[in-house]
Amino acid sequence: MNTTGTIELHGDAPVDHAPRETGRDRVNATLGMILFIGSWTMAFGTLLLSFLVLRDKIAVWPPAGIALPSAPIAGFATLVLAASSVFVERASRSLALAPAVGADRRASFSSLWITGMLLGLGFALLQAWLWYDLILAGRTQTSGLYESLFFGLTWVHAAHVLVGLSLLGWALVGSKRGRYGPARRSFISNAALFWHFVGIVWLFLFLGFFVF
Amino acid sequence: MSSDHIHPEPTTFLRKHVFSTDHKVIAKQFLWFGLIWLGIGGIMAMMLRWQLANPGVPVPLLGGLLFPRTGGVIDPASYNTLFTMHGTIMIFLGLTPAMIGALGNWCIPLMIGARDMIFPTLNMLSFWAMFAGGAVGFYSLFVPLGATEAGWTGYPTLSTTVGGVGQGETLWAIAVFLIGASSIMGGINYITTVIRLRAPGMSWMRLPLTVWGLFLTSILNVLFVPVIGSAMILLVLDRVFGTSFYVPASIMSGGTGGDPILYQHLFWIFGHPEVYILILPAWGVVCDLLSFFARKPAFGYRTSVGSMVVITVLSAVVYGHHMFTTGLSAMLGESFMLLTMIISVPAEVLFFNWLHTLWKGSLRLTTPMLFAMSVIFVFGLGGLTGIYLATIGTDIFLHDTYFVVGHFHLTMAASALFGTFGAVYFWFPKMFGRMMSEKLGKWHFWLSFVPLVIVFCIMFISGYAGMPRRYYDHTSVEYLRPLQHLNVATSVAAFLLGAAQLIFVFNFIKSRWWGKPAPQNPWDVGTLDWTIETPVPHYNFKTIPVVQCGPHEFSNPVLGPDTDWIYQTEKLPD
Amino acid sequence: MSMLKTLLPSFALLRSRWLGCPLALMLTSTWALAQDKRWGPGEPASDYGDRFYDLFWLITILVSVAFALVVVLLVIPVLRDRARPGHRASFDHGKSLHDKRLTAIISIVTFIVLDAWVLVIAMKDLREAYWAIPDAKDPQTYRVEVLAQQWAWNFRATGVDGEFGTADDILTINELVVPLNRPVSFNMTSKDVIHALFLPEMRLKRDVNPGAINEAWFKPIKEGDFTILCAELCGFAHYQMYGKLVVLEQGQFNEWEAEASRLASTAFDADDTEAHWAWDWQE
Amino acid sequence: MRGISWQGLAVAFGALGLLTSLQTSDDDNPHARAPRGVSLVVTEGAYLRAPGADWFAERAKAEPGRFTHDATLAGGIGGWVDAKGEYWFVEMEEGEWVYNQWASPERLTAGRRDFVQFCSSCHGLEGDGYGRSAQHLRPTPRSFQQNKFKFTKVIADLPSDEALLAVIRRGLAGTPMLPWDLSDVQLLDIIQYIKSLSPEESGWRDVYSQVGDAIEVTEDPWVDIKERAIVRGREVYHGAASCHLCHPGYVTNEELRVIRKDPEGTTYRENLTYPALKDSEYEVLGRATKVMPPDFTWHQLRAGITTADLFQTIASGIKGTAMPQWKGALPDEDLWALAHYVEDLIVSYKDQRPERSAFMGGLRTSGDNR
Repeated sequence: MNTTGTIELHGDAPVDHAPRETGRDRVNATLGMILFIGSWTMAFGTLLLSFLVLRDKIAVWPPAGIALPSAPIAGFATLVLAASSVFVERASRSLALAPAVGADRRASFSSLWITGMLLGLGFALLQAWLWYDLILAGRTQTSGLYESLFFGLTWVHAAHVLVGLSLLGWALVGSKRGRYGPARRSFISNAALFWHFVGIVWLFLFLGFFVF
Repeated sequence: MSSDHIHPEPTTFLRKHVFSTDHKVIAKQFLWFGLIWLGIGGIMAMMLRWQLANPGVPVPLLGGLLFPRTGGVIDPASYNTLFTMHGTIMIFLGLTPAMIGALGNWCIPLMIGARDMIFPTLNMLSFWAMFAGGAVGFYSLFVPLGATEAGWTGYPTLSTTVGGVGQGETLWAIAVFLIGASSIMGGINYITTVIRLRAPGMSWMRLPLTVWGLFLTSILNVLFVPVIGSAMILLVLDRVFGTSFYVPASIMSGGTGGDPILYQHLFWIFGHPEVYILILPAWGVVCDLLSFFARKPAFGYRTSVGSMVVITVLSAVVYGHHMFTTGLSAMLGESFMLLTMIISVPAEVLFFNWLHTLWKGSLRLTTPMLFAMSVIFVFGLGGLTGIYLATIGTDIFLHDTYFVVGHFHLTMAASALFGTFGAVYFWFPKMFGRMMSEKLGKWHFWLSFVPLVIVFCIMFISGYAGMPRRYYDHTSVEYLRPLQHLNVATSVAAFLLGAAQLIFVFNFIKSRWWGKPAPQNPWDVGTLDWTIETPVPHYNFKTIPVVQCGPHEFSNPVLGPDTDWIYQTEKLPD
Repeated sequence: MSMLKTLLPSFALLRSRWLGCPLALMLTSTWALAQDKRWGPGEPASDYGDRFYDLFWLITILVSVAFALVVVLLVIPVLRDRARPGHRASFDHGKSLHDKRLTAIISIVTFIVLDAWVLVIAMKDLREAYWAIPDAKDPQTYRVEVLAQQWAWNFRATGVDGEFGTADDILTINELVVPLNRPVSFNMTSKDVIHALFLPEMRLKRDVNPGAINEAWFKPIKEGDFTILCAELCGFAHYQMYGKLVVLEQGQFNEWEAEASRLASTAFDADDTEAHWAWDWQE
Repeated sequence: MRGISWQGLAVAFGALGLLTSLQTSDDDNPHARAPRGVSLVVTEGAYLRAPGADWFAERAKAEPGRFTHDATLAGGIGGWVDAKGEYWFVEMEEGEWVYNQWASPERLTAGRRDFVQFCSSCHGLEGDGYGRSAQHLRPTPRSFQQNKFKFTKVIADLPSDEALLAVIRRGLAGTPMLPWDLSDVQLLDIIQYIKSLSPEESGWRDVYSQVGDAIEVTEDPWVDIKERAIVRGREVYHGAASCHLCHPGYVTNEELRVIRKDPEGTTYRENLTYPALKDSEYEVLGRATKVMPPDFTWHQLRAGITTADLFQTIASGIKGTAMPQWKGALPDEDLWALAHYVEDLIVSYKDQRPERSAFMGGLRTSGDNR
C-alpha cells in the first residue's frame, strides 16, 4: 500500500491478488525479525548469565579430573558454523542483487544456500559427536554442574540450530517453487539473520566452554 | 506476510471466528479468554478466603465437587495449588490477555489508523500460544501427584523434584513458557505496528496515551519475558532431565551443584518488569479516559509519556527489592533500595498530571470514568505502601507477610483490573456495537471498589501484625491466633467483592446480545477509533485517515461554544 | 448534603434498600476488626526492634500526608467541576513553563521528603543494626547454627566448650534457647528447600537457602517465650513449621546450657557420623 | 506462512507430549537411590518398589491363569490383577492371614500419590526412611521396610490401621513428624500403601505376623488418690520396673538402696540421674542407630503426656528399642502408678527451670550420682 495513505478505495475493502513485496514490507519484516532476535538475545543472555553465575560457584574451571568435551571438535564445529553463516549471507545477498546482475543469480543463490545448509548440518553432526564423546566417557547431564551446564545450554542451542535449519530448508523449497525470489525475499533474509544469530550464540558458548 | 496487502474477508466460520487473523476478532478472543480465566482465578481466590476464614470447614457448593476425598475441605496441598494457580492465572491468563491481548489488539490498529496488525498470522499465533498455555495450565491441575504447589514465583528448590515430584510443576513451567511466547509474539507485533503503521500525521506526540502505555509494555514484554522463558527452560531441564542448575549441593556433604538463588534473580529480572507490563496499559488508559471524560486535554502529555518511559527503564533495574531477605550483599541491597525509591518520582509526576487533568475540568462521571478515577485512588494506596517495602528496614519485617499481599494486589492486580474494567466499559460499544448498562456499571463499580479497598487495607493491618502469607491455617500458630478476626473480616469483604463481579458478568452478557445499539461515537471522543462506523468494518479504514491534531483537543476555545471536541482527522480551526 | 449528593453520582443507590445487605456486612467486618486485641506485632523484644517501629511510623506519616493530598485533589474536582449545562472545562495542555516548573518542584520535593529522608534513616538502621553482624570471636556472641528442613527447625549451639561439631553440641528441634542481652548470631542453611527464619517479636527475618549459608543476628532484651515462624513457602506444611524461642536470664541460661550440654554428650554417638552435621562457622 | 501455523501448533503439542512423558527417572534423580527388591516403572514421576511383585510372580507360576498382569502397568501399584480383572493387594487364604485386607488399585494408587506428596520428603520415595529431609535427622524417620513402629500403643509388633491413623493425626512431639491435617480417607489410603511396603515374607506380608490390638485404657485405680499413686509409681519406677537403668533415676543412691532393699554398699550405674544411650533396631543407611531414653523432667515426650497416654505407652513399650512391653509384666495398677509418677515429673519439673535445678541438684549433691 501506498505510504501516504491517500488512495481512495471504493466499495468493499479492496483485494490485492498479486502480493508483491515493497521496500516498505521488507523493512517491516526485518524490523520484526530484529525485534525477535533482540528478544531472543535476552533469552540467551539469561542462559549465559546463568552460566557465568554457576561457573563462579565451581572453584576450578573446568573441574579437574573429569572427562571434558573435545575442544578440537568444538573448534572445528565453530569454523564450520561460521563458514555456513558466510555462505548463507552471500546467498541471501546474491538474491538482493539479482535484478541488477541477472537471472542466473537464482542458481547461484541455490548453490550457496545449499552449501550453507550442508555446513549447518555438519555443525549439528559435530555437536552430536561432542555429546556422544562425553556420554561415552560416562558423563551425562546428571553427573554434575559442569555437565548440566554443557548439556543444558548446548541442547537449547541445538534446538535453535534445528529450527534454523528448518527455516533454511523452508526458504530453499520456497525459492525452488518460486514462492520466494528476488522480488520477495524478506523471508530468506530473515532466515539468514536468524542463522547468524544462532552462530553468534554458539560463539559465546564456545568461548565460555572451551576458551576462557 | 504483510498487512498492507488486503485479503478478502474470510467466509468460513473457522477462518472468521476461530483462526482469524483479523485483529478485532483476536481482540475479542483475548477478551473472552481473559475474562473467563479471571473468573476461574477469582473463584480460586474465593476458595482461598473461605479456607482462611474457616480453616478446615468444607467449601460450600464447590467443595464436594473439587475435593471429594476430603469431604469438601481444602487440604494443605490443594490450598498451595490454589494460591499458586490463582496468582499464575490472574497474571498470565487473566490480566495479560484481557489487558494487553484484548486492549492492545483492539486499540493499537484502530487508534493509530492501521488496517490490521503488521503481522496478522503472528497475531493469531499469539492468541493460540496463549490458549495452549492456558490449556496446559488447566490440565496441570488434574495430573497425578498434584498440580504445582510452589507459589506463582515457583522458587526452586521447592519447584524442582526436591520439593515436588509430580508433573504439575513441569506443566506449569511449560504453560508459563507458552504464555511467555505468546507475549513475545504480541510484543513484537505491537512494537512494529506502532513504529511502522501509524497513519500519516500521527506523530509520536499525537498518539493516544493508551497506545503509549501498550507500546512501552510491549517493549518490556519483548525484553524481559524471554528471561523467564529461559529460567523456565532450566527449571524443566532440572525437573525432567535431572540437571542441577537450581539444585544445590549440600553444605555438609559437598559436591557440585547449582544455585537456587540464581532462579530468584532470573525470575525477578522478569518479575518486576511484569508488574509494569500489567500496569502500564492501565496507566495509558487512565491518562486517556481522565482526559476524555474531564473534557480537558491530558495535562502534561509529554511529561506523562516521559515518566512512563522512565518507569519502563527503571523497572529493569530495581528487581532486587524482591530479594532483600534472600541474602543480598549490603551494597546491592542499598543500591536496589535507592533505585526503587527513585520510581516514586516519575510515578508522582503521573499522579500530578492525572489530578491536574481533572482540575477545572467538566467531569462526566460515567462508569469508565469512575473506574479510571478509582485507579488513582487504588494505585495511590498501593504505590505509597510500596515505600515500606522498598525500605529494607521495614521490608525485613513485612516481607512475605500479608502486607506484601495487600500492596501488590492494589498496585498490579486491582489497578490493572480496574483499568481493564474502565477500558471494557469504554470500548464495549465499539467492540460489540451495543452499549453496556450504565446503571449496572455503577452498581458494579461501587460494589467492587469499596470491598476491594477494605480487603486489601485489612491485609496491611494483618501484615503489620506479622501474619505470614501462604499459610494454610493461621490458627495453628498461637502468635497468629488473635489475628484470625482480621482474616474473617477480609474474607467477608472478599466475598462481597467476588459477588459484585456477577453484576459485571450479567451486564456484559446481557449487553453483548441484548444491549442498546451503540451510536458511532457515544462518548464524544476524537481518537481515530471513533471516526469509523460501528460495527467496525473489515480492514477498519476504507481510507487511511490523515491525522491533523492530537487526541485530547477538548474544550479548545478555537472550537467555538457549540462543541468541546474534535476528531483527530479534523483540522483545528485557526 | 448537596455536597454528598454530588460526591456520589449514583446517589439514588444509597436509598435503595438493597444496599442495606452489603452495608450490614461491611459493618460486621468492621466490628470483627474491632474485636482484635492485637493490631500490631507487639512490643519488640530485640534491641533493634524499635527501629522498625520508628521507620514504619515515619513512613506512615509521610505516606498518609501524600495520600490525603491525592484524595483531596481527587475529590475537589468531583464536587466542583461536574459536567453541567453552561460549564466548560478550562483548556490547558500543561505545557507552560510554569507547569513544568511546578512538576519539577514537586518531583524534587517528593524525592527529598518521601525518599531521601527515609533512605538516610534506613541506611543508618541497616549499618547499625541488621548488617552489623556481631563478631563471632567475641565470647559475648552466642552462636547458633540453623539447619532448616521440611518442616522443622534444627538448631545447634556450641554447648559449654564453645566449639561446633563436638559431643556436647546442644541440638534442639523447633526450640531455641538463648541468653538475655547477648547478641545471638545465626549461621543458617537448609537441607531441602528455601525457608525463612522469622522471629516476629525480634523483628528478624532471613531466608535460609539450601547450598549456602546466610547470616543473621539479634539481641534479645526481654525474657520469655517467643515465636519462631517460617516465612518462605516451603511446601504444604509451611504453616506448621513453627517453634519456640526461649530467652533466659544469664544465670538461668548458664545452668540450662550446662545441663543441655551434659545431656547432649550422653546422647552423642560417635559412630553415627550421619548424625553430625555442624559446619565451620562462617563470617 | 499460513501453513506453518498449523504444523507449528502440531509440533509444539508433540514436543509438549514428549517433554511431559520424560519425567525424572531414578538415574536422573540424585535423591533417589538404587531401589531394593523388585522395581517396576510407574508412570508418574518416580520409580517405586512394587511390593509383592515376586510373591505374586511365584503365585502366578503355581496357578497359571490366576493372575493376568502386573497392576502397576494398569495404573495400580504393587499388586496383580487376576483373570476376573480384580486387583489383589494381599491374598486372603484359609484364614491364616491375620490381616486379610483387600485394597483396590485405586486406593493404593491414591495412597501412593499422597505418600509421595506428603511423606516422601522424610520417609523417602521408597518408604525407606531416608528422604532428602531425613539426612542428619535424629531420631530417624521410620523406614516402612522395617515394619517397626515406636509409638503405636498396640500389643503386638504390627499396629492396626486405627493405631497408625492415631499416630499420624497426633504427630510426634519434638520431631518433624507433624500432626497431619489430612482427611481420614487420605490417611487410610496412605496407611494401606505403607503396609504394602513391607519386604517379602515379613511384616504385613508375613503369614504369621500379628496385627495388635490397641492397649486398652483400663480404669485408673488411683483416680482419687493421686499422691499415693505417685509414691507407688516412684517405688515401681526404681524398684520392680528398674526404669532407672535407662531413664534417669530420680532418687539418690541411698534412696535407691532403700527402695530396692539392696544391701549397704551396693553401687548403681554411673550418672544415675542422666539417661543412658541405648541401642535400637532402627536402621538408617544399613546401620542401627542409638536412641536416648527421655529424661522426663527435660525431654519432650513423643506420644502424649496425659496419664492415659503415658499408661498406654508404658504398657505397650516402645517397639524396636530397649523399652519392653510392660503389659503383663506388671499389674495394671502399677502401670497406672508409673503413669502418674511420670506425669508428676513432667508437670512439676519440665519447663520449670528453677524447680528442676533444685530437684536434680539435690539428687546430685550426694556425690556418687555425678
